[in-house]
Amino acid sequence: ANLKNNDLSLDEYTRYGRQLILPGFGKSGQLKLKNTSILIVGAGGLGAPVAIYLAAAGVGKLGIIDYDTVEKSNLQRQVIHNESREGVSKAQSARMTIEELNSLCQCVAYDILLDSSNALEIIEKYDIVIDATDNVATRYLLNDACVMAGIPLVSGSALRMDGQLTIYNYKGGPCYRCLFPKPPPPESVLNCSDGGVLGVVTGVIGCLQALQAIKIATDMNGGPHNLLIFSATSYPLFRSMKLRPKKEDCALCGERPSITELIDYVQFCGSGAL
Amino acid sequence: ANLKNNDLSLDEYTRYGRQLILPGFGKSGQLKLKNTSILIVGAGGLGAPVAIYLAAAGVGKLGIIDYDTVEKSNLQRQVIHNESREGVSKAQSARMTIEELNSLCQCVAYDILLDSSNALEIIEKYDIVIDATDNVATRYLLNDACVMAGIPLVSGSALRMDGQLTIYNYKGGPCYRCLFPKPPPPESVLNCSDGGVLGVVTGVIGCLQALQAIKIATDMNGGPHNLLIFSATSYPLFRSMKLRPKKEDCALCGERPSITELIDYVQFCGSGAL
Amino acid sequence: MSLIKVKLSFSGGMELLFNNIKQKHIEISSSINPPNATTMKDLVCKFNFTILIKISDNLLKERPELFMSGDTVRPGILVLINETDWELEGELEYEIKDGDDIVFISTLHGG
Amino acid sequence: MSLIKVKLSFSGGMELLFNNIKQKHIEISSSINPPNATTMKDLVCKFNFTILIKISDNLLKERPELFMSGDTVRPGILVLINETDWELEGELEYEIKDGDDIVFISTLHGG
Ligand SMILES: [Zn+2]
Ligand SMILES: [Zn+2]
Repeated sequence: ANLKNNDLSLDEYTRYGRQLILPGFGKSGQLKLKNTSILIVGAGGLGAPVAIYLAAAGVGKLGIIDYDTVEKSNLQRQVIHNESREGVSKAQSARMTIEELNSLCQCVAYDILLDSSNALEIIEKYDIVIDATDNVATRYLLNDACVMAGIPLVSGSALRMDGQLTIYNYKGGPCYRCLFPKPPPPESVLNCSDGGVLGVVTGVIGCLQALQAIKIATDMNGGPHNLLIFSATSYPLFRSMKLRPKKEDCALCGERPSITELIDYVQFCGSGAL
Repeated sequence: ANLKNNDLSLDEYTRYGRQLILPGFGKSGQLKLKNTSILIVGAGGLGAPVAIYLAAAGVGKLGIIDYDTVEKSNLQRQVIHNESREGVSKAQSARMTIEELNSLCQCVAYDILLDSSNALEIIEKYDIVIDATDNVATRYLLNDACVMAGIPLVSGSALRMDGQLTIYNYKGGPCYRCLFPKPPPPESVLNCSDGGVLGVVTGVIGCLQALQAIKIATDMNGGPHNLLIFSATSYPLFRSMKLRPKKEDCALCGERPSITELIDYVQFCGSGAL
Repeated sequence: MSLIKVKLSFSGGMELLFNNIKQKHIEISSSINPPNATTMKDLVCKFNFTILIKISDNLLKERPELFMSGDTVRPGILVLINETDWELEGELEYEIKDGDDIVFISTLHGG
Repeated sequence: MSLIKVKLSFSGGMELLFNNIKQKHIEISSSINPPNATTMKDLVCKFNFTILIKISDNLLKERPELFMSGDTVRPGILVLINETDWELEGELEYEIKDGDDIVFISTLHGG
């Protein structure tokens, strides 16, 4: 991000005081956040803490995409919504909470279904994309669009008692297709509606996605390319696994890419819910 | 907790559906949560996600203690509050957010300073206590009161880019005094106001405190007694360390305790801000 | 030829295929396919139908497509050897050593 | 007598005493105090004023009370050896082995 906003207001000095005195962050970190725009795809269990903590931290612009409306069964984990928002678009509900929390954050709600026809156009307006979605097809769509647009993708997922976190397409690391060139067989895939999820697992992973986005925005050291594995019922709770660098022969981010435009991801994955 | 509420309403079946279908949780787990009361001490950076996720999950009764009022500089991490709550008691503000999120949760706001004169009386009304405080003296107070009352204490802390998480006084594990019989020298102690903190670090640790409380409430396996260490700038982000069991010669929870009633913790720690 | 100890872990839903076992210490021959050293290929592609099927309590036998595809693991499963992507370790050619920590993890898609 | 490699980590604010170093691999004698094997006591109480002070760039020398108290570490510091509370490993009497991973962590109180 180019630092077009190169100073902080008095209001911002007060609000972000705890970060301004933080060694290794300070005013330069705060200015970088102010000049960063982040797109959050999904305003559900993962997207809720991501949006809340990124707005609180002082990210200048947040985009939030979700086509669903708030239902009672969401409130067990999608804590950016509340009982009064039942029936409201999730993207709009998320924007309302963000504006109450930090009116300095410019928040754009996209009440649309992201697909191959609109993904690139939207994504190109942002510096970082957060994958907080709930299905395989959208995960490939986001990955492909981020590689084409040259944008890092902070990917989180949660199911039952487990969670996973990876940054794709960042500093020579792999993209989603480097790790998973072929989609999984549809019968092996579960989402939260069918498999269930302990709400706070999405809280843990979503907070960590927000953290990784902040680290990218402020150029903090992220260590080696890695996959973080979380399991609420295991000891230790977390394990970090070193990942391969990007693959030379990746069909998307490799040296001779064969995928050069967005495709039909529902067909590619053999399963829908895009 | 004795299961005096031994069934779920239709509303609860809808709301907690994702947990009811969760293997290893299900209806029995949900009923245990409904019959558990949890006291959250501190409605700040840690207490915010703890209260939000425990209420969302369906904990029957939450107590929230805080004597502060909401200030703008809190909103960078204390995401249970918002701009309209500036000047409002933090305990009351937290209760308001909880009631909007889950009106089924009975939430009691304690707008008081917890000290040796009132701690035991309040704590004894709850099954689990969450330490989400910001100073050494209150940490010893809570530890001593929890041991005297026989209640597990889920302790979290966050400062700068680091966080720590431990469960004290649970299943033969240590109490805070087993690990730290003497308080640290006051000049070695920093709080978030002086040392700064990246907001989302409190989010990560607070979510994990909520998780541990849910695991205690539902008798999920917690592994060995341990300390979880988090550092936002290290690789790996998390490390788990096995801790000693409770010490036979602990002055508080040992076989011949010399501390049998609450003391003056400000004097004991040589530093205030209780 | 001797016995080597290996720790297997199953995560992200893989444990459902393995009788809900998340971790299992096993002992295997250092040369399943003499005179060659035991490799990941032996574990995943052949051994599969003895040790892994035994651990899975025959679930794998009934639905091998949830674990296998061709001569390697199915798409969507990541294999990690000593906390490192097996791609960096030689994948199927990796020679398993005493004390190795092998994780089979299924990627999650929920949110 | 030989050299052993040890990984030291400083966390929870301890790194501020050690020149902002979070991790450092050092080599020390297997018998600092011959003929006895090197123990944690050698590292913390005596060695302190050579290796640890060197790592700390003399910060420790100026304010030893932020690290030491009597002949052990000050209250509020936890020592962990190979991811385990040093209390379970013999504390000051623990004999340091090649490859040991020793963490000094200061407890945090913020929230
Ligand atoms: Zn790629
Ligand atoms: Zn004790």
